[in-house]
Amino acid sequence: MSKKVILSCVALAAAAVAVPFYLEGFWLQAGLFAMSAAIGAIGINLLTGATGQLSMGHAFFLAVGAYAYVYFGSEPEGGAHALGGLGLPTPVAALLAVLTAGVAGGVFSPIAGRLKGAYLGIATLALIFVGQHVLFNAEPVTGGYNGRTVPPMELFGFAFADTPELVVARVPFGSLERLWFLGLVLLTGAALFARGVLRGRPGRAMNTIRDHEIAAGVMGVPVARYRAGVFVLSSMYGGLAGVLIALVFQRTVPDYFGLLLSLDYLAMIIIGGLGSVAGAVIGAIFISMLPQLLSRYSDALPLVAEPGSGGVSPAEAARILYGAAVVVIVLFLPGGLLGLAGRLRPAVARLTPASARRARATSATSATSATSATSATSATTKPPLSPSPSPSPDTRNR
Amino acid sequence: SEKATGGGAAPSAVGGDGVKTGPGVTADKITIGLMTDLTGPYASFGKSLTQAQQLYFEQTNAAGGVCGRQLEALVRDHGYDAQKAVAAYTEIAPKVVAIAHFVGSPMVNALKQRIEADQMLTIPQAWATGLLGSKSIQVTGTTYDIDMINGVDFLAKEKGIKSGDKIGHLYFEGDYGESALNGSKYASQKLGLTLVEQKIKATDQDMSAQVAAFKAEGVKAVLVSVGPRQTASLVGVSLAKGMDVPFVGSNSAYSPQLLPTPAGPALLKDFYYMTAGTPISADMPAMKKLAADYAAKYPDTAIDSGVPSGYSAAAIVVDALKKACEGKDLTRGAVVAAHRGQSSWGAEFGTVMDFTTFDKPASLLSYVAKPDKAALGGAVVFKEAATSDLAKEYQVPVG
Amino acid sequence: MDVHDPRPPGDSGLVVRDLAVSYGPVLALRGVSLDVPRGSVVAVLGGNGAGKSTLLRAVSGTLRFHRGGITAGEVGFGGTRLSGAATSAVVARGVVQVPEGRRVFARMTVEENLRAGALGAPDRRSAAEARESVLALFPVLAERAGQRAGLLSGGEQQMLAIGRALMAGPRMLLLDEPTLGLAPMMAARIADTVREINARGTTVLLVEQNAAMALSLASHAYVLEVGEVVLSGPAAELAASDEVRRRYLGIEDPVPVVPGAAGSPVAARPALARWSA
Amino acid sequence: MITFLELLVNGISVGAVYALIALGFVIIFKATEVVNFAHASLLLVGGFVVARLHPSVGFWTALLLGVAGAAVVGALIEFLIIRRANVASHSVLAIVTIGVDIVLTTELTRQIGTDVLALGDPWRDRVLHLGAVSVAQTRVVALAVAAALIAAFLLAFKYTNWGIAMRATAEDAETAALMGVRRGRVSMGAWAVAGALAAVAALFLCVFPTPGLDRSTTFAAMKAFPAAILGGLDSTTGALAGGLIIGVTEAMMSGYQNDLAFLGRGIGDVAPFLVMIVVLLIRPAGLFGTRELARV
Amino acid sequence: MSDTYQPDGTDTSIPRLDVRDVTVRFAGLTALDAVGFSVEPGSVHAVIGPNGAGKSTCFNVLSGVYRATSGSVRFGDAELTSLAPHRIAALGVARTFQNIALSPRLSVRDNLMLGRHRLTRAGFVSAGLRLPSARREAAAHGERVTEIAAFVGLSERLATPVGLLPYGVQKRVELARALCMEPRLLLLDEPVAGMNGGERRDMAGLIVAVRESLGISILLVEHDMGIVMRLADAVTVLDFGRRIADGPPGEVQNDPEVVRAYLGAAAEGTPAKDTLVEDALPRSTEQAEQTENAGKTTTRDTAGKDEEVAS
Ligand SMILES: Nc1ncnc2c1ncn2[C@@H]1O[C@H](COP(=O)(O)OP(=O)(O)OP(=O)(O)O)[C@@H](O)[C@H]1O
Ligand SMILES: Nc1ncnc2c1ncn2[C@@H]1O[C@H](COP(=O)(O)OP(=O)(O)OP(=O)(O)O)[C@@H](O)[C@H]1O
Ligand SMILES: [Mg+2]
Ligand SMILES: [Mg+2]
Repeated sequence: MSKKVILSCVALAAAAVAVPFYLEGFWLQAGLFAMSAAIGAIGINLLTGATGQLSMGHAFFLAVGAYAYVYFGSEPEGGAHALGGLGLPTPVAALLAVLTAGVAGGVFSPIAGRLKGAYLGIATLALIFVGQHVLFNAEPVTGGYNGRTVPPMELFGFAFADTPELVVARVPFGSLERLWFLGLVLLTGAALFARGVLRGRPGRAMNTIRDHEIAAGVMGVPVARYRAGVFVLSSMYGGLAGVLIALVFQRTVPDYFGLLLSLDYLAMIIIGGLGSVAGAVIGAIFISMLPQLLSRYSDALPLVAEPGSGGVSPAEAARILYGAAVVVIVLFLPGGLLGLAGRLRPAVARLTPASARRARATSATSATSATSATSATSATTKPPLSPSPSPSPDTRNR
Repeated sequence: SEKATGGGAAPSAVGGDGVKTGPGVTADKITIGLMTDLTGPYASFGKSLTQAQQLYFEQTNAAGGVCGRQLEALVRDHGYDAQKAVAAYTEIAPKVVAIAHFVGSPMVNALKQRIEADQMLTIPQAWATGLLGSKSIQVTGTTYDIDMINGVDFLAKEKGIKSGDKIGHLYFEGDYGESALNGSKYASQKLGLTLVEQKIKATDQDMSAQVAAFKAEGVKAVLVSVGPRQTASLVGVSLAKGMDVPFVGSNSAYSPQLLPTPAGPALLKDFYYMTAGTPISADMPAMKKLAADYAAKYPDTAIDSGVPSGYSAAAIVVDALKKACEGKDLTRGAVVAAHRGQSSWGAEFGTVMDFTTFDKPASLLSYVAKPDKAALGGAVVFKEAATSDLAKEYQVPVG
Repeated sequence: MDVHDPRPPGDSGLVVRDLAVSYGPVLALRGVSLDVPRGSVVAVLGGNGAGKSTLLRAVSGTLRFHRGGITAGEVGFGGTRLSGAATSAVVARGVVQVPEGRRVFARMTVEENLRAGALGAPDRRSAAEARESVLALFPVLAERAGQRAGLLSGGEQQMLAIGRALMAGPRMLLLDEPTLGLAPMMAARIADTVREINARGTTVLLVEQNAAMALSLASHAYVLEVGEVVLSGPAAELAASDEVRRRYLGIEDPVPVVPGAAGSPVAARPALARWSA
Repeated sequence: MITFLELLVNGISVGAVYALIALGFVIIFKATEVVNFAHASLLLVGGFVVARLHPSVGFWTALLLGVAGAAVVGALIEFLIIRRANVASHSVLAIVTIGVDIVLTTELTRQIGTDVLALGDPWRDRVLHLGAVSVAQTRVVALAVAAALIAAFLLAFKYTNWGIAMRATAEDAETAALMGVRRGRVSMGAWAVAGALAAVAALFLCVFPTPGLDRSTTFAAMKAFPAAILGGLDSTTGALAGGLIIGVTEAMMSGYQNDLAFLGRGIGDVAPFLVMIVVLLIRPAGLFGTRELARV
Repeated sequence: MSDTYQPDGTDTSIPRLDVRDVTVRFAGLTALDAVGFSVEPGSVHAVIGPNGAGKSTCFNVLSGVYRATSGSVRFGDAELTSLAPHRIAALGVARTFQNIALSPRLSVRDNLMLGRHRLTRAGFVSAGLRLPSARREAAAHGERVTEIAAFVGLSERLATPVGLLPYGVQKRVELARALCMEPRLLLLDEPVAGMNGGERRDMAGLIVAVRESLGISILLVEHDMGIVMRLADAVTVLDFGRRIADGPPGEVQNDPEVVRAYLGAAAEGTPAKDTLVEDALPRSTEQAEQTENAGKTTTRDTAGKDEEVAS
């Protein structure tokens, strides 16, 4: 079993590494968008999925991350539109940007710690609107409506940019190819960290705050502080996603970090699966790839009309599909796509003899648990009428 | 590997006809990208642009194409979303030689560096000064600030605004409004006017509060650099509340779709807008032909300012291609260079443009147009294109 | 051990025949038959998870709220079929349930909770009458009329839940563990109440953990275990049965049974030392 | 002073429209505990029907049909989606309504296309002069309608069986069913009512001083969010108060933006959200909302 | 980022709990009115009273869920009335809830591990990075959880999501979770409500065993007089928020005021006209005797203080 997991991990890693050697820029960029989205989605899943705190302001923290990186990493510019900058080494700028996003989350913590549910959700809307206002008005830092050029990341003298030119295995390595690897590393790190948090002491506390706030407090969890803490953590994930997306864009523009982006993130975790790392990643891939694929293959899709020809355009089709996916998944797949995967897995596993043995073993334990459940109430042990309720796929922390 | 890359130096080759080719050009085909908005806030504009350009390419193809090659448009709809625009650009960049129109200045801004690196001749359909200063990006006609300067000049000359008067300026947050504001600030300072600013966001619909503020200040005229909806509200409320002053808008402030709304009468009364692009109702052969051809090809669609705008933008790109063909080089760099070699382009479309410098607007000439129910495109030329003296002295901020 | 009830099917009281219920894959009731003749009090006993609440849900038609459903058999009342009917239709026939765990409308006031109960009443006048008798029965509800129900104490909520059901003027009352969490005196009061409303002609099906009380109230009782009726008969007979005394009245066998199981007797419990770290 | 009064009257008049929209949120929230992000698309539905039909059937009939149409769409959303979604958390349902909103808005804006549709109302662009202050007639009507509707719903929630049934269902559908409440009917009714209200709000949103219905009409719904929250999501009174507060704040901030330039121009749009944050810091359940109850 | 507040879980001395003049008022209602009592270290103290008397409110004050309007609660040196719930938990005060308050989707083990929250310190950073310290901590506390689960009889259920367990078992998980906090004071709110005779017997035995093995103070709210009489060393009786009696169970049981307010006629031994009380109460007394025997059989080998368990 574990051998299989390792093997599939290795295969996955190999595939991920091979991608830049075979796929063109469009795909690399789409992949990078998905990676950035996945990082951000993991963050909001920690907050909304695992802790039950609805946030509609995630895009704000992406903005903070992106702009802070630019500000910390750029040299100041004079001229008609004077732009500030600290000119720090870019890795330091990236780190500081993530921290800044965390601080921004922390500043919001009096709200984040006190509110919940719909009230918090709508309160966080304020972040979007205030954020946009600041992005447009704090020109010396943000460049206003023009946005700012993003300095390419440079790690130990290696630039994640198109220049200097680099050819690996006869494939020209431009910024997208290089960033691909950076994205992979960041995403893997972010995912492992979140998994650790969810499976560890903080994760349990978060889940209990979601399920029963008072009980959490009485069990020793400082509820408001934890709420605020998770908010900060999720902001930092947003910040990291912002840094990555800025590197891919090469330029930050304020319009991008609007309400729609926030809603996208909510859709991601619903579609992927609430409360888990894998769910966030699956949802992020789905949501960020769907419009691009539809647009790219619009000519080949029967339903979708050519742009400009009337009828449902690819962008419209993508939006309708996306909205419908949210609805359909909640109606028919309560665990999200991840839950679906979880449900399919036993079916697939049954095909292989090794896992068949395992399946039998689990059904045996469930039978015993059913037996003991009944013996708790009746002295004479009767055979169970039915298999005990199979645990609903626990999608909490995969 | 045969992997195509978007960025960096694009591969080039020499074809059988001795013409050097690059991305988007094959032996018999030239592909031109259209980065448009068909689903977002500028959908109507995007649709007109796209259709007009497709019309132009068809006509060119019918006349033998360019450099022995047929033109083909590759259309991508970004729905006014920066990420989709970046994604779409990355997708089409290796496949096209130029971008005949690109809707949305935030999107063009986001891609500025790449467009420059790719030497992709791009015609944005926005007129903010922030888009100037890039060799590959060609802003057509005037920028918003020039229009506003010419507009203030028009107010002074024809509407009796004089030194000491207050005028209002209602503008959008963002590069459009703020470019325009630069112009109005400059002009009112030059003429000794006091400028009353009111900044709004695109989500604002009701201009009552702004009208109240203008009224309180006693403005004698109002400049308008917002969307058509806001214009309608502003003009309608002003009139209803007895603030009967002239209004002068930027070219994006007006849309003929407003005429049937309750604000229609107010718009017809004392509203003008400044534009470098000739209204399609203008009495010019090129416009008449375009109107006829367009109506023939797309009988069910209304004609708005996107039609002449898109059509002439397509002509700019095709002319650049033709010039590049003369030099037997259809690589992108050569196309941009050929384009930048033209100093007086487009007399047949109205205003003449100079493409040789790229840190100045291609023209300083603005028409004063006026809404008109009966006219094609909902507007007529009120005053022929002219450059005010103010505009000539004005230093356009770049970038 | 199945002491089957020899009586003929109830005279148009509640009739349950060969009922099977499942929650998805989980079969919660199988082949359950039961009669509650009109005007009687019938008790259902059984351990946790035996299916008692499931039985009441099947009668009231609320299984779908738990993703469950009737897979076989039927439920009838007063000669008409209840199985398959909507919950509101069941209430309209006069079959009203006090659900397990109180379930008061926490954000509504006590008064509004009672009014919610009256939604199922046949007419205004009977609702007004019911209100009076409910407030006489539980004076604390009158005192707290304006308080939000969620803030009542556990026992007060239980009273409210019962009072709310009585507001509908039921012909038949289904009570799911009505004395849960009630003080002894209040439990006694509930028992009196049950007797009283029964005397006024309401048929009662009573599910109780407090077997002593249930058997004292009921004329007839059924014992459910693991989804099946394992025992039934006149209440007095059951109360005298060793089996029932041992299992449900807490009267213990001298010898502990089934060591090591979850319900393990105390002797099997491993010792727990203090934690030191 | 005149300016102040003018702005105040303006603010109140805009606030009335926000209040109407907020009332829609409140009703759905009370009936299902869901924040209905699809309300914006219901606005579009209502407005669209009125705009398309008024030339052929006249304004009042068109309005009636618009109200009915939006009510039907609201009921359908409930029937097809909300009722069937078996989720633990109301936040998830809220996100579902975002999905619904995206689908509906995309399709409707496609239908509306590039037009600005007039609603053909009888008030046109007439204004009412109150001394030196003038206010659009449409807005006076809006204020009256909002106040009347809000009072009506306040009473209905408190005193009618419908209100009791609705709140009971929202809190615990199963137990409400045990009280004989026809859950489907009640929550469908709420959605239909919210739809109808959305159509009424759309009317006032799209008539003078705004030019008409177009794809950007939905933005206005965004501003009703702070209004609803600030008043308290489950309070009809709150909807009115919140709407007025937001309207006045916005008008004042815009009108005096020259004096407030240090905050950055265009603060008028942000101010409602700032006010909302401040209120929530002091009263986490809004001004009139009931605090979440929890006891163990 | 990590939890800056580090409780001291090492203090294992069992202090006395002193409740003095605690008053709790809600809008227009006095739920507790100058109530006072003391819980001696290591004893089982019961709080009884009619529904709505203020028993749960008292627990809520002790655990910091409610803030007292006035009065003081001292636990050793600490004044509890001014502390937030998590700070009180940090002092070793654990409780169970009248209505089950577990995370239904989490496994039993995870629910129990939550009880270790106050004793562990892994914060976001160390858990996220899976630092050796966090892993060591998880392992060590995991073992103790296994031990406690075995003690409570949950060994086989550790992996099961709590929501799938029968009610009685969930009640036991509640108790186990409280035990996992290594409490010095354990508050049990109606631990046997909703259970049948056999289960009540078990739970009572469990409580006795806890007290025997850990020697901690236990404060108990229960309506089952059999259980109270058998388990408690001292009883406080509340009525309408006021203390109406306090003392050893035997004494309290016969207090006329208590009989009037809480127990009802039957307890006086007068022949009741009420068959229910006749039926119910004698039986629960009988049951109490039975459970007491059960408790004795277990604790005989440990140095039990059975003599003190008055009846
Ligand atoms: N919603 C549900 N989904 C799946 N299984 C369920 C559900 N509700 C109950 N069950 C199962 O059905 C069986 C009967 O449950 P039920 O609640 O009817 O028991 P009960 O006799 O009322 O128990 P208690 O005394 O604890 O109230 C149990 O095994 C239980 O686990
Ligand atoms: N948060 C609150 N707001 C208002 N009143 C409250 C609140 N909490 C409790 N009460 C009231 O205080 C009184 C005491 O309640 P409490 O829960 O302490 O009773 P109890 O003794 O535990 O009763 P039971 O045995 O029924 O559980 C009750 O009348 C209840 O309505
Ligand atoms: Mg039950
Ligand atoms: Mg209590």
